[in-house]
Amino acid sequence: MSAIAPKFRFSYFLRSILDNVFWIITLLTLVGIPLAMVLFFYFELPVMNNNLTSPYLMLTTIADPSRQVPLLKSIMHSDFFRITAFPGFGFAALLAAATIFIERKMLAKLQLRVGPFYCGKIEGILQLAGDGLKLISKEIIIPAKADKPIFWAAPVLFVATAAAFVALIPVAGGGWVVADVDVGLLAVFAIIGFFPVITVLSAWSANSKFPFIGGIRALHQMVSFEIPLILSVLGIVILTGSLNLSEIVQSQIHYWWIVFLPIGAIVFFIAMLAELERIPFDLPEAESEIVAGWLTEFSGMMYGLVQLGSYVKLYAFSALFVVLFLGGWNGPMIWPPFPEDIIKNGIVMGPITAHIPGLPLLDQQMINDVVWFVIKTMGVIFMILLPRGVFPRIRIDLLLHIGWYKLIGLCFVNIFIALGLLYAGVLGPGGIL
Amino acid sequence: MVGEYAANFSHVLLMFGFAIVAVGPALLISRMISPRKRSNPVKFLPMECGQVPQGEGRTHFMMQYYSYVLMFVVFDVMAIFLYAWGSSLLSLPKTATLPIIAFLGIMFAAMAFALYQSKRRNIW
Amino acid sequence: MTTQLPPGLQLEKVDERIMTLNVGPQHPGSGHMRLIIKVDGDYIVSCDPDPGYVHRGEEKMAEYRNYIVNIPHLERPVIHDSCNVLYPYCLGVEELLGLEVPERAKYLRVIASELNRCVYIQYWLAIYGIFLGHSTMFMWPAGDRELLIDLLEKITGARVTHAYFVPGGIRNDVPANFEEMCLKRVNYFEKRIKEYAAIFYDNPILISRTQGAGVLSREDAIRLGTTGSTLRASGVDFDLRKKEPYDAYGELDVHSNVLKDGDSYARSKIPWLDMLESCNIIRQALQKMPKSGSVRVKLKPNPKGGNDEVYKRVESGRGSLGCYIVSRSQPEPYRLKLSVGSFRNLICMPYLLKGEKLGNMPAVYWSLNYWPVEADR
Amino acid sequence: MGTATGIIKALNSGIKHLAVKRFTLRYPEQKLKFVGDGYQFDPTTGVGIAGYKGRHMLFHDKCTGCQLCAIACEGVAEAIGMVKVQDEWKHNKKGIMPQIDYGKCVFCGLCVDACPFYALYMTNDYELSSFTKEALIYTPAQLQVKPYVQQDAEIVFDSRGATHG
Amino acid sequence: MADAVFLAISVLTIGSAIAALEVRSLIYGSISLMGTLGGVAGYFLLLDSPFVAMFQIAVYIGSIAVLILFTVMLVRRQLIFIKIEDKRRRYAGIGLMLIMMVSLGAIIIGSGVKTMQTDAAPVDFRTIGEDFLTYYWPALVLMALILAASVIGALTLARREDMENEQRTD
Amino acid sequence: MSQPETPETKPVATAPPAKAPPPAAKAPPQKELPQFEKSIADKLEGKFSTKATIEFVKVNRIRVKVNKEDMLDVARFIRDELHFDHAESVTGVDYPDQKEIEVTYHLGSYTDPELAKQVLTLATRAPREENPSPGNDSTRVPSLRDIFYSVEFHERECFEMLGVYFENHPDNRRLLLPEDWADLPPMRKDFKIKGR
Repeated sequence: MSAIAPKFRFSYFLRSILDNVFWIITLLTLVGIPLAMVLFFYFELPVMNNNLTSPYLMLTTIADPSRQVPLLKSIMHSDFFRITAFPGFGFAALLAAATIFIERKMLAKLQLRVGPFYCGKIEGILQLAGDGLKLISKEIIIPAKADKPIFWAAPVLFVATAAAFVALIPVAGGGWVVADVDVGLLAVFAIIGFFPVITVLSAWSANSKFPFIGGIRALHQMVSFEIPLILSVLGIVILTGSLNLSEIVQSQIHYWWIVFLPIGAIVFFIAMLAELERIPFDLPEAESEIVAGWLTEFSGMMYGLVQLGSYVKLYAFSALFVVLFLGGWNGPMIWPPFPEDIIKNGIVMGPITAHIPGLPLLDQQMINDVVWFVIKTMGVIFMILLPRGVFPRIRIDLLLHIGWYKLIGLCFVNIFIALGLLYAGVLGPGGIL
Repeated sequence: MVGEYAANFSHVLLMFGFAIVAVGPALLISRMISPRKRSNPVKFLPMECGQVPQGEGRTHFMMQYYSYVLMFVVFDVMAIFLYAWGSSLLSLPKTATLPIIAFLGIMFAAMAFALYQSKRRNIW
Repeated sequence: MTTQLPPGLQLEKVDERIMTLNVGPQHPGSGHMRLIIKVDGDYIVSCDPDPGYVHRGEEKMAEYRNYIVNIPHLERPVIHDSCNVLYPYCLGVEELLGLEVPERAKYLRVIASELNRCVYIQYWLAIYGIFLGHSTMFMWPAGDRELLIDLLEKITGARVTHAYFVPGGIRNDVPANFEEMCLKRVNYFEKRIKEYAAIFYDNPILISRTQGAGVLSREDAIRLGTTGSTLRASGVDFDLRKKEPYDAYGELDVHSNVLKDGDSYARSKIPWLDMLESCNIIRQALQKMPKSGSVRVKLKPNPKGGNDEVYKRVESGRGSLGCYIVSRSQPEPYRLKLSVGSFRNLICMPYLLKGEKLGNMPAVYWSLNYWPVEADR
Repeated sequence: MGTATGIIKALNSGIKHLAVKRFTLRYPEQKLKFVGDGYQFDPTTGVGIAGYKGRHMLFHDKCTGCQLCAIACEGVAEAIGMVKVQDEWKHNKKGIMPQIDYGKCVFCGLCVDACPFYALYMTNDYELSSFTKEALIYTPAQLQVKPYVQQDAEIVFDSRGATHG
Repeated sequence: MADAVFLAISVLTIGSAIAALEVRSLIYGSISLMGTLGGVAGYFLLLDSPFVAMFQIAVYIGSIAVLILFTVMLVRRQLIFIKIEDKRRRYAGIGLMLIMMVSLGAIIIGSGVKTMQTDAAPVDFRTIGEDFLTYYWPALVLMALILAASVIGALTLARREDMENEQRTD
Repeated sequence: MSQPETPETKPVATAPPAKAPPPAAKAPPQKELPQFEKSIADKLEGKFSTKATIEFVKVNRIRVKVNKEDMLDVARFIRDELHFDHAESVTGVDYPDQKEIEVTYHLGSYTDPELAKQVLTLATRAPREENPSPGNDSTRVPSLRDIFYSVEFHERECFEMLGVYFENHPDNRRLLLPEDWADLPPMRKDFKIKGR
């Protein structure tokens, strides 16, 4: 028997798993079902077949699949679903997880190595889950002299701010957006403004030297690149006359703005990299100078949350790039239409015939939109990840020099291009295109 | 109607709140299942590369690039004014270009001064 | 100008702006050493290197062991360059004992030493890449290094700690069809390292970051007694393989790479050029090498040197590596001193880092071709 | 424009390498192939025979118990100790043979060089890890066993780069 | 609904304003200040002017509060003013505040806010831009001048005064 | 000038005018001395006939021995007139039987291409004490740091390893050993490794 795990017995292992299963079932029956009953009374339940669903009716739907579809549909169109699952947090977190996996495998491929390989049989697809489990079971160490409330709150607030950013991104046509705001673009910039605050607060609260330097660097970097970020989009605002993100997407049905405003797109992309603290602009986390920058004192799940937040932020930024410059969800119809008879008659599955009229919960257009959106977003994410394998880190004074001299100059070039296009009558109302 | 826009924005707040509710338990669970050994006080010292920390963590540490932060405050305002101008450009008369040119001119003069100051490293 | 301050408010003093940072020993940007750095904002005010974390007293240990048994532990300071670190010791002992090395062994020594130099420089380059935040430049050299490590393993039987050179030649002859294998790998290796240019050496971000960082002028390089790539990057053409050819280097056409700038970029480029030159030398040596013959002089069990002293030096991956042996008619050296390039370049560190930006610290530090383990010995 | 072309070149080089073969040696599945059977030494000529310096192998029928290997190791690692063996050998009057502690051995091969009777040589076996320090001490009986090694991966060059095929 | 939200925002704004003044820690004080500014943004949202609300958040929280935080962090606590307990000062402060509130209130009441319709259609934010560039353009230029003056003034104030001490070699 | 030497320690160093042959016992005694090295040695000899002893002249190697009082003069002459511009290493050798510690500077040249092969060994000796207290006893030699800047760290190392105090060295601190090292200087012969 090995010395590392001297008391390991397979039977113990099985018993512990059975124990857990037993307790989960017991707790679910004793607590979960009464709780669900109570909650059903308080939730605003959807109207089905012209009568309000009662909690009892709700339970009966579990047994009757033909009643579930409208219920699911109504859930999918509720605000709660939008916030938690589809255009909201769940979708973003899923894409963030995909981003991490793609980053690892792509970087490994670029560097002629294998990357995560063993966890999850197929090319290490479960590596992220393994890492999450590891992080969640690690001890959280907080420096003794740290400012504890801020230190605890910072990772959570970081994720929450990133999620609030996600709320403004329209994913598909027909109102698939959490918050359809009239001044969406400005709201985006207002939310971006929170990231430096959280960063610098967490850096300050750790009461350690390296996080402090990292936080101040992060502040300088984020704050300096907000101006080019804001100004580079001004060209689009001039040409569309709108700040609503959905309207900006709809204005790109025929052509994408990157065709006319490539300089703005490049500036936005570079500023985006800086805001995301990605290489080559990852100065706040420069490990060879300041150990891990403002993340130095985070340990265990707190670090995991900051990583989650930063990848959600990465998704949100690349989605914003898609929305602004790459035409959002617009694209040719590639999703095959649903078969008519399934919609009308339902599916015949062997001996059981489940007549579920209107099976597709989502229409064809919406799925097509989402597919295009995800494809484009993944493309942008790939472009964000690629520099990590190609470029070294830049220095802070060079960074600020780039931000304040070159990018702002390019922003104004971009604005003049937009103005020229507008006044020459190429674009805008009554334009040629 | 009063509060019409606020209703839209409430979704952003709800999303914010939901994220807190969703990820907060991760910290709590981690706190519950992770080992907690408080016997070693060295563990709770701030990171100092293996040495005993000297001095304070929060010193008066000022990067030489303070002027950029100061500039940001001003240029943030400017950028948002430019948004107000840009979004209403289509319905503006041509004469309205003059004030924005004056505005930009003054701001660029200030920016030039600030960039000149930020270059003089030895005064920071 | 002094303004009247309200009561209770004071202006802070200059010294309070200065923050002391310990870079190392547990820092991703330091080796096994510590740099005590004082920063004022983004600028380094002073730097005090504190080596010695891996000091093992190799010189003291050598006084207790005879000339042969010294070999396995003397290569420990730089296990990535173990052939070169044994080279001056073997040359010195050969002079002390009056041994004549066979011709084939001379060429094989040159080949092994150049291969090992490439292996060392690849490792150095990998760390330089990661210090600058370029993860690909960490993985590529670390991977391509494997080609030559594998080759050296086939020659010497160990991956890094070869213990291959002995006074009087080399431990064993090369395996069959070695020349063909070696040529194939060296050619592929050369092709690979030429690909580093586009992603690393010609990368505008790298150039903007390292050019002008930590400039060491020609005069200062001489005055500070630097050596190796640090010296040659400052425009001094001093390569011992050319200036004081030892073993078979005299018969080979060695070109020493010199750059004039003396900044981090030049210092980081010289080793890369050296690797290309090494490939050249290996090909030449393979051509000129005698195809067969003895490779080792047979020694008595406990060879004794006379009452003498020798100072031998070779060009290692980090510059001139000297070995000073004082012998007093004993089987053990009376005093053995390794004058290593890293230790000689250490003096540049406080000199160059003063007034530099904090972001330049890793770039300047590692471009000095400093190997903490070797400096401590 | 030099900057822009440099950046584009770097990106291009990065993307090109996405199509190059992976170089990694997948260790537990693949093992590198070595030259020959292991490092040996010919005391008549004083020159070794190239090979991997792995775990030793001891020929009981040749070992005379002369302790030369232990003496050679004394200044290096002090890994070799002479122990009594049960068997009776004619050429080994004292009945002692080397026992090697692989927790200390540095695999320099000087003991092989020291042996004048062809009794000790090194094999290709390098997987010696164990959970206890005691298990790293190999008795003469254990050293007698020829290790089973299956190593077949080699670096292969082709147009899409080198791999451990 | 709007009333409840209004009450909540009021509590947030005033509460955090009080906290900003009373909390001993400067960092928590500035966080409270951010709460106050956010509450004001909430008022703007309730008043159907999201543009101004976003302006408030982006500028006041995103940059001015950051600047305050940054400055507070860089200053050591013992170097800030020692709190001087003085009854006369407090009463003078309260009196000044009352005077300012009364005068501001008079201005607000006189500005015709009473006749405003609560159910009127919200003003489009584009009209803000139009008005700024046509009727109120002197205000815009004046604002530019103020901003320029503030950036120059801030830069002049922020530089260090002990330049003679030569520690750097470049 | 120098202390009388016991024959078994330093092999040669006899009368200065007669150049001592390479002292190794195995080497043929009447070997032709290399010309270039001899000319350098002659220059030194001509300037410091009494102060500096040429101990040997070998191919590319010259060894000069001086008293520690004359150290600075000889070193300055070597730098200014002979164009040796940097130190490769500073070695201390402990001779407990003569109660002396020898400090050896290996000097090389980058500026003069003719001297690229040459290494000039400059040796001096300091008295040795049985119970050393580094920095406070009589074991001291003048520092060459003002003449050869490059010896700064080498001399620090020599100081901590052998307890030789270098006068006028600006920064005579520990370098490699731990801060709490309170034993003998480790490179002295009476510092024994455990078990040997």
